[in-house]
Amino acid sequence: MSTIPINPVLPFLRTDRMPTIWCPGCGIGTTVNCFARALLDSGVDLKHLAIVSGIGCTGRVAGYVKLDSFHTTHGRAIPFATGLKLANPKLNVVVYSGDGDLSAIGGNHLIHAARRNIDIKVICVNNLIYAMTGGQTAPTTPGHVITSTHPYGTFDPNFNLPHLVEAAGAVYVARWTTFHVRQIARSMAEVFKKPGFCFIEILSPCPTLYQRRNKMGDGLDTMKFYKEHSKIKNGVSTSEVGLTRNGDIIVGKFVDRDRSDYLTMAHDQFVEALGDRYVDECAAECCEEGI
Amino acid sequence: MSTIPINPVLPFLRTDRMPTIWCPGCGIGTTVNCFARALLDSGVDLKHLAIVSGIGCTGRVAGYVKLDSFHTTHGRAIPFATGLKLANPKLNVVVYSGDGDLSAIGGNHLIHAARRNIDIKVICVNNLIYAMTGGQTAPTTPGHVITSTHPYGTFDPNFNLPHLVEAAGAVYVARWTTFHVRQIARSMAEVFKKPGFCFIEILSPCPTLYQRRNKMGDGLDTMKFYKEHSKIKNGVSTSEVGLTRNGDIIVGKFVDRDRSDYLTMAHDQFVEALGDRYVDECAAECCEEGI
Amino acid sequence: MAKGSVSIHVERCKACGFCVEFCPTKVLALSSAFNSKGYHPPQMVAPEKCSGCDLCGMYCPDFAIFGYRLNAADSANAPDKEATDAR
Amino acid sequence: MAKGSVSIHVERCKACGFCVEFCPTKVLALSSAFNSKGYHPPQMVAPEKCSGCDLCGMYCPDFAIFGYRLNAADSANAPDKEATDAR
Amino acid sequence: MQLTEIRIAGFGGQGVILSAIVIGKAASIFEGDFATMTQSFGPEARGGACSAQVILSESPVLYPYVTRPDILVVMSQEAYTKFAPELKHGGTLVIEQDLVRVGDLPSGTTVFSCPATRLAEELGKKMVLNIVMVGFYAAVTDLVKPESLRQAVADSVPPAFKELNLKAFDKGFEYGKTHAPGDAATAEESESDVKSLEVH
Amino acid sequence: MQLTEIRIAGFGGQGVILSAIVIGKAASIFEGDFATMTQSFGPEARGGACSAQVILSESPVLYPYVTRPDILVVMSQEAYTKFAPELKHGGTLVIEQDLVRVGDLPSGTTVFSCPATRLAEELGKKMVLNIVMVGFYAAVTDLVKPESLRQAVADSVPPAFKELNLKAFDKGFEYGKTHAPGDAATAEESESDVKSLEVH
Amino acid sequence: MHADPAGVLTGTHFLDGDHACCEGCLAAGARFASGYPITPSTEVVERFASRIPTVGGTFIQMEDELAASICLQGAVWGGAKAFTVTSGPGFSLMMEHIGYAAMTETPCVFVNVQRGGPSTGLPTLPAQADMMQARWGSHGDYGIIAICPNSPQECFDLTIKAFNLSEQYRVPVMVMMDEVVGHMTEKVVIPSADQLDVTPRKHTHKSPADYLPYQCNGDGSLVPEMAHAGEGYKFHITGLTHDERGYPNMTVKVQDQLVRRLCAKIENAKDLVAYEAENLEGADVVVVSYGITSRVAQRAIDQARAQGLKVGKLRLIIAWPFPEKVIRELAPKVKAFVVPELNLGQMVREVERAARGAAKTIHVGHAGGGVHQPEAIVKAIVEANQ
Amino acid sequence: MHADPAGVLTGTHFLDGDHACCEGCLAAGARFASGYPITPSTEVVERFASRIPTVGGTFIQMEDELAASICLQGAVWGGAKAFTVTSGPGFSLMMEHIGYAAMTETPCVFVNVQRGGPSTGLPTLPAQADMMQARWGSHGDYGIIAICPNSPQECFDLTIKAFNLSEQYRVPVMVMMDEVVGHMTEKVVIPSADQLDVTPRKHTHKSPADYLPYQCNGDGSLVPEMAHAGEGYKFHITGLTHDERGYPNMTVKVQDQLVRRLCAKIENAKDLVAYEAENLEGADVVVVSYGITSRVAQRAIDQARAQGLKVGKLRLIIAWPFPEKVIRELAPKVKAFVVPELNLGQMVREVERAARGAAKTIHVGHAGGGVHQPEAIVKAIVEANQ
Ligand SMILES: Cc1ncc(C[n+]2csc(CCOP(=O)(O)OP(=O)(O)O)c2C)c(N)n1
Ligand SMILES: Cc1ncc(C[n+]2csc(CCOP(=O)(O)OP(=O)(O)O)c2C)c(N)n1
Ligand code: SF4
Ligand code: SF4
Ligand code: SF4
Ligand code: SF4
Ligand code: SF4
Ligand code: SF4
Ligand SMILES: [Mg+2]
Ligand SMILES: [Mg+2]
Repeated sequence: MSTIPINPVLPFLRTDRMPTIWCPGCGIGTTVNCFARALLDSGVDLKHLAIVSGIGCTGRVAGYVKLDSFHTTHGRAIPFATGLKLANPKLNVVVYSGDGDLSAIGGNHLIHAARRNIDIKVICVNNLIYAMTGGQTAPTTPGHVITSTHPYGTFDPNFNLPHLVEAAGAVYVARWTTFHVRQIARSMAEVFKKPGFCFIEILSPCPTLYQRRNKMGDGLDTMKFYKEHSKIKNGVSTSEVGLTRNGDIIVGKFVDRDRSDYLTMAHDQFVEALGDRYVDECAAECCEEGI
Repeated sequence: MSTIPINPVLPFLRTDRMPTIWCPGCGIGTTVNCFARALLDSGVDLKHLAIVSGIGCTGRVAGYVKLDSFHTTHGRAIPFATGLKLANPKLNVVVYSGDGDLSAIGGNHLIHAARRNIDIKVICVNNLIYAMTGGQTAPTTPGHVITSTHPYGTFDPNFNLPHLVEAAGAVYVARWTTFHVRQIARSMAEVFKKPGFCFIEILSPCPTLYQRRNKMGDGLDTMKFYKEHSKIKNGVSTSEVGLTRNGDIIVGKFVDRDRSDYLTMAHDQFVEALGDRYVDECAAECCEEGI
Repeated sequence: MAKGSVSIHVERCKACGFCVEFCPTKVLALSSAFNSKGYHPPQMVAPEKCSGCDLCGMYCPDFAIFGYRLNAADSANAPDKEATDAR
Repeated sequence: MAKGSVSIHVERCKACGFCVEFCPTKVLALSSAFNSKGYHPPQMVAPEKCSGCDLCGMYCPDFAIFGYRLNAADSANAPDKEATDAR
Repeated sequence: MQLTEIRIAGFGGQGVILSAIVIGKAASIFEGDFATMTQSFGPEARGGACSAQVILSESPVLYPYVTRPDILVVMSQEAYTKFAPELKHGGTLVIEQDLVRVGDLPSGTTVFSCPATRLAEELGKKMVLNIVMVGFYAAVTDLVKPESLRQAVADSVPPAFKELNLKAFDKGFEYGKTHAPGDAATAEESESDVKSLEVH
Repeated sequence: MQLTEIRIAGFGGQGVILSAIVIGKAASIFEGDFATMTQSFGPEARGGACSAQVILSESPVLYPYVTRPDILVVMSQEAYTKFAPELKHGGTLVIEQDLVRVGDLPSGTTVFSCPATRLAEELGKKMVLNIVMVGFYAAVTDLVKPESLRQAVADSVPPAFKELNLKAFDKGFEYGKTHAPGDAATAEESESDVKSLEVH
Repeated sequence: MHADPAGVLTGTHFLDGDHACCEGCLAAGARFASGYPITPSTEVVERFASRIPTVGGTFIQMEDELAASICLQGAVWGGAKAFTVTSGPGFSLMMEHIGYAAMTETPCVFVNVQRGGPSTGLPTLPAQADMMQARWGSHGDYGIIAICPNSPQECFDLTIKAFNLSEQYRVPVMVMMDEVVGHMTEKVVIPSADQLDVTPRKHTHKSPADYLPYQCNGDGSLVPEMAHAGEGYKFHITGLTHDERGYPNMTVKVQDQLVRRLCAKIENAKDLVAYEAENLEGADVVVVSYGITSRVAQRAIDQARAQGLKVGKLRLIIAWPFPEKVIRELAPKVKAFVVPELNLGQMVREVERAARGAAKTIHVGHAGGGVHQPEAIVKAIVEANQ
Repeated sequence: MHADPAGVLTGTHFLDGDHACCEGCLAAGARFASGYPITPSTEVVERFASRIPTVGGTFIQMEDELAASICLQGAVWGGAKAFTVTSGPGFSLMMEHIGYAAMTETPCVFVNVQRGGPSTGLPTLPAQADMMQARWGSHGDYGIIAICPNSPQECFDLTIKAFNLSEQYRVPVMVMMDEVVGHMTEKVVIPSADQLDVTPRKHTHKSPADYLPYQCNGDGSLVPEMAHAGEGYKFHITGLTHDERGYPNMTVKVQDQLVRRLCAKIENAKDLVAYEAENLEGADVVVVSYGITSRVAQRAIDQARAQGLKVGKLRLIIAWPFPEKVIRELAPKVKAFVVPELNLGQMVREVERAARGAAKTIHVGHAGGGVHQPEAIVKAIVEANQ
């Protein structure tokens, strides 16, 4: 064997920043790997693809992916992405962030962007915990779990995120675990082609702060748990996919529906109301390709 | 006829602040009237009833009701109420605010309080607009409506609030219009007795800023519209109760389910984890009845 | 004879017409008189039809009207100070 | 003869074991050797069974391994500079 | 033009602000003088009292608020009660005749009154009463040229309503020219005299 | 006690911080001296390098950071590479023998090495290697009394693990007493000498 | 660069300050606004919402001020000029994102039409009590520019200036209006587009291979060049302390370099001084004011001069960075500074500090809800003169 | 009043500053906390979450800092003593509610463990760059108190003081820690409950009929008495400008009365001065510092004294209100003030202002991420002495 092919995902990564900050057995890297595969396979135009993260372990994804990448403030990736997309509609905009970032402090933006059907793709790595700050309860943490802010076990009920974003208006909703690498990549490739607000939740191990504290072993143990306890149910009602500490994990593509996205609706309304007076130019055009 | 009975609702109001700031034909006052009736009829203990509002025309309700009343900041009535309730569980806490306050800037608190099942009663007067600031689009404004920030007609899709709060976890969800005065009062009386997070949406005319700008007449015209176009469908799936500009208005009690409220869950968890070491005292006890 | 009657706090009324519209027996109409804010408060145009059902009271956004049953009027309730300026 | 092989970037590996566990044909095992961070990277223990399916590569959270088909190895791809330190 | 302070007041929905804009625009845009218009915002929602202030001057206006108006235009009783006391000695009061009853006035006040609502209703649109008032104002005062005011009206309303508003202006102007000048009552006259003025 | 600067370093999960707490607590609570313990936080998540600093003194400690440690305890190669250069001239280096290879060292350094991980494994719980190290440290240095350190161990771990940790302490202490004193290698000796020390 | 005529409403208009500000934004090239309504500022975006579909661009009403204040930054990185508008309570909610804009060097404009505070305060009435907040309201050290119009004409002119400075310095610029100026209607003259100078984005001319997002190039300024998403640069932006590549770097050294540069590019800039001066030469008392208060003060100054007092006038146009040197040099030559503000003592602290005891500093405070009685300022001038 | 023994962990402990702060809260009687995690402050509430179920009370982790910072105020009006804890980015998000607490006179404590900024900055590393924000970060005029511990022991002691002052003045009090102090572990001595003074709520003794929520009673203070929900007072609280009844009142007069009182009750308070002084008498140079920097500075002071310089030390314990009078009176007697801070110039501006040019003011800035090299401070002292 004379030549070794390059690792096909490397061109999508900022290898100068490797190794990543993520712990051994952390699942975030696996999701990024799937993301890179999806970029590869879907042939999406990388020049016009931007990625926006909030703050958290997952929030660091933007920093490892070789795209125009934005590490914003905690919880605000979605409104930042909204501005990016609306000002420059040629961009494909992916939001990649953690469960806490997107559904705790960022919860309002999540539901409002879903309502407006902004054409952004949200990838939520759900490790059921606030990892970066040391393992506090997230809105996704199931009941009876030990966290640093619930040392005697959680009791706050947790969100069923697919259900919530569907109720808010998302047109595409899927859930996988880091065990489901091919399905993740497939879903990601799918949403690049789907206009409107798409949401992919990926359950991911945080051995350091979730599993260990709850005597659930390491990352690999969690992967095995995912393998054993995941049930693929495409199209199932999202009201039935809530998560518990040890229960089955319903995965699959739950929602895939069609609805005009925000910019299309705006365009149609202005055409109707203003006719020829409507100037259909994007905010960024003046500055674009400035070089 | 020798004596005139007193207006039975007056004892519940700060009559020294009347007349209210509300416009002629505004429906907010009608909802307050129903609220007063509910207080009267349900025999709820007024001393231990507190009311919390955000900012807006509806936000002024707290200022007209003779209870311990809190006019907080825009969007934050629910977390304020959460603190009030958790520190002093003997209180019954009602949040009374507008659609914009509760579902735009306050949207995150709305879904999180519903998720936690905090034992507060949320009354949302939905006039489909930001009234107090002059008629801007709210997340509830239906499509193709003229507002000050959508002078060519709205195109942002609107929330279906009952659906959203149900998905977030509310145990009681109802919708009425200001035409349905008896039903409103009945729902209000009902939620005083129902533990957990309850949500009552009341559609209400804003002739000054919504109806007039959209050539929908005055408050009375809107009341007639409500009368003609409301369909009572108790128990219908909340996914089917979205609102459009001129379409039918589905009203009724949509959700009434049982789930332990936040404090009960906390209590049970601590008892289980700590046994006798758990000191089940509320935060406020030290200071209570300070006089 | 009427079974009920209403009490109207003229100065609070903003003439929205809710009470007039939703009185089941059409007892009320807006008067042509002005109150000091320039509004036309309601008046009883068919007092004999009033049942005292208080629906008018429940609809009123300004706490300016309420209905009561006449046989209840002799009950122990103190007179409404607020309401005395009202007729 | 094996249909595929893997390339391992030893220094990036954090020894999570995902690649080992999820290789469908059990080609890999963690070695007893340390990398400079003190982790035991995987090694091929049954190279002949490797199909080059790259599942290992897809699971790897640290971009430290990937699989490829041997018949594809002669293709026009330039050698992976990154990967050369890897075997 | 000497610094002149004007206050226009009424209730929400009467178009008080627009009438102030028209006067300010006429002076500053169409006559090259300076005008500053400010409005009093109530604590909040509409429907309540509403008032606007215009200061006209041949040099830039500094202090933006009216202290003692030279001219007070009132279109509601509440506004009258509230603002009449601030009118400058020797000032001019312009009232909507059917909505305002004049009470005690400082001596030296000149009062002009116009049934603007009625005139507007004659045009089929009660909402143009404000422009009728402006026309009337143009007729009874001479601070700003009627042509400028008329131009300002045309420039300040949506195209679809231009015709109507110009008609309203003309109607008010005409009413002012035929009824008011010369027989403007001053508060030196007895209260009954003022009332008699309202009979116009 | 004179102001003494100690750094303890290793990787996440080794219990570096706890061992620093034990030393600081022993000195400040059980001996009445003063101790200030600080830790270096990486930019974020766990698993990476980890280091703690303890300053012991008979008077209150002001400047909270270690400038040139008198004593350096290292439990990983990375930590060794990073921190060995700052060791004070004539300072003491304590290493986890199986995890750290000693390279060039400033002359005058005294090196003690202990197979703490292996000893901990003998106790059935690898995670107590930090306390084994503390026991060893107690044996080879004499800044803080072994009894105080032992007391601090008991006071710093959850009740369920008290026994185990005390055993770990004793094991490390014993190892130190039997293997290290007297034959502590100094960096004046050749590198191979240091290595031979690791054979203990 | 000249303004794009599409956004320039050339002509003479009778506009209120809020509307004039909106026209300033359009003339400056802003084609994106994200807003959340709040009295007395909403008119700015209401007009923008009405104007922009026929100019080309986007207005979005967001769910809250947190969203509004970051959404516009996304738009800027997408290649637009963008702004948001608010008042006190909303401004408080924007503080985190003002810091983010400063840290990431995102050129953008925040308009604050000041109303009475604290808290909900006086929603429809004026104040000038967010001046210190504009400078210090976000955590950490950073520099910003704040600019204070005193008329609708200036709401137009200075808003353009705000955009220009934001592009020149890559910094958030605050347009600190007040309710009086925002709601006051006056003549506003808008020149033709070719008479309006607009500062273009400091876009890099480098190729992606050579480009480092936070490297200051030899142009002598402390301001790096910018690229936009979608142009192939594949850059990384973060609110963490970062090196020239835009990569997080958690060291004292990089923190020192970065944060000192962020502050110095504003504090040390020579051309960030803008004020209106009158009769400073030979003045005994100098009245320092800004915004609407400068117009009220003018009446007081005129009255005091009529009494024979030698009164100078210094009106701050750019309030931040504070023109420290001007005051410092003036102080030994005058008896006192009189500083009327619609607050209980904010910019006066800067005057006092800069004066270094060389002249008295007398504050004429007003808690807001209206403007000063000119007499109160005259009184202070007379006292100061003693 | 003595502390409630239930919350007092009497004994000698080896605690870090965050944990000591939590014990201070408990000892002060705080039984409610609402929090949102953020490095390096989370340990305070983590410990509270672990301690409170066995003490009696409530901790709730909210969905964001907006919620956390208003939730606790609900708890206060329900009758609890309550606090929240955060760091820079979260502190920025709390600004609106600090204003609300000031406006409604809600006694409560905000703990800010300062990290490097601006923006996300240096999450795990220290700074002291939110000092001006603590004073000025919310819109409008208002007063607050800010207090700066420099050791875990003080994190305990001064947190109690913070609660006590918040009750005495009905004002939000900020405990301005820094990452070093928060994460540093030292001996902390907690006395027995009967040796700890705790200020009870200023609860009204009036009957509901006589009670006006914002009336100052004849006690000479500017602080009204409080009632709680559920006691039958049926009061009304608003963030709008309000009269003594707590009812909205949008007039200049009420605004003036209310806001001046809110500021004056803090700015004019005689007993809000707390500092540590050493060798001020006869000093040529006085080093003014606070928090961790005061300990670093001490080493520098010692070194400078060893060189024979006459160096005084002034450590701010209460930073806001700033002890203006102390500096003003000291200035003519010394050559210079040296002000080291982990920021690029914040409290130094107050020193400079108060000094009125009577002494030089030299700032020793550090952008954060670590502490000063004592040598840098020594150098400044030497220069200042010249
Ligand atoms: C305004 C603000 N509040 C809090 C934080 C602290 N913070 C950083 S990351 C994080 C939680 C991250 O959780 P998640 O989004 O689930 O990401 P993970 O680390 O689990 O991947 C928090 C609370 C912050 N940076 N900014
Ligand atoms: C932080 C903040 N942002 C914005 C506002 C301005 N504001 C006051 S009320 C309101 C909207 C109210 O709408 P809604 O809740 O629907 O009440 P309504 O007036 O319609 O009853 C807004 C945006 C504010 N007071 N505070
Ligand atoms: S702390 Fe958890 S989520 Fe963060 S890198 Fe480690 S394993 Fe992953
Ligand atoms: S503006 Fe609308 S909601 Fe507000 S009081 Fe008037 S009618 Fe009611
Ligand atoms: S009480 Fe009933 S019947 Fe009588 S007027 Fe009122 S609504 Fe009509
Ligand atoms: S409902 Fe009330 S406000 Fe409306 S008209 Fe009747 S009495 Fe008047
Ligand atoms: S390429 Fe496939 S078969 Fe080969 S080692 Fe990887 S997973 Fe196993
Ligand atoms: S999956 Fe990657 S990191 Fe994990 S053991 Fe295999 S090569 Fe190493
Ligand atoms: Mg997470
Ligand atoms: Mg509304």
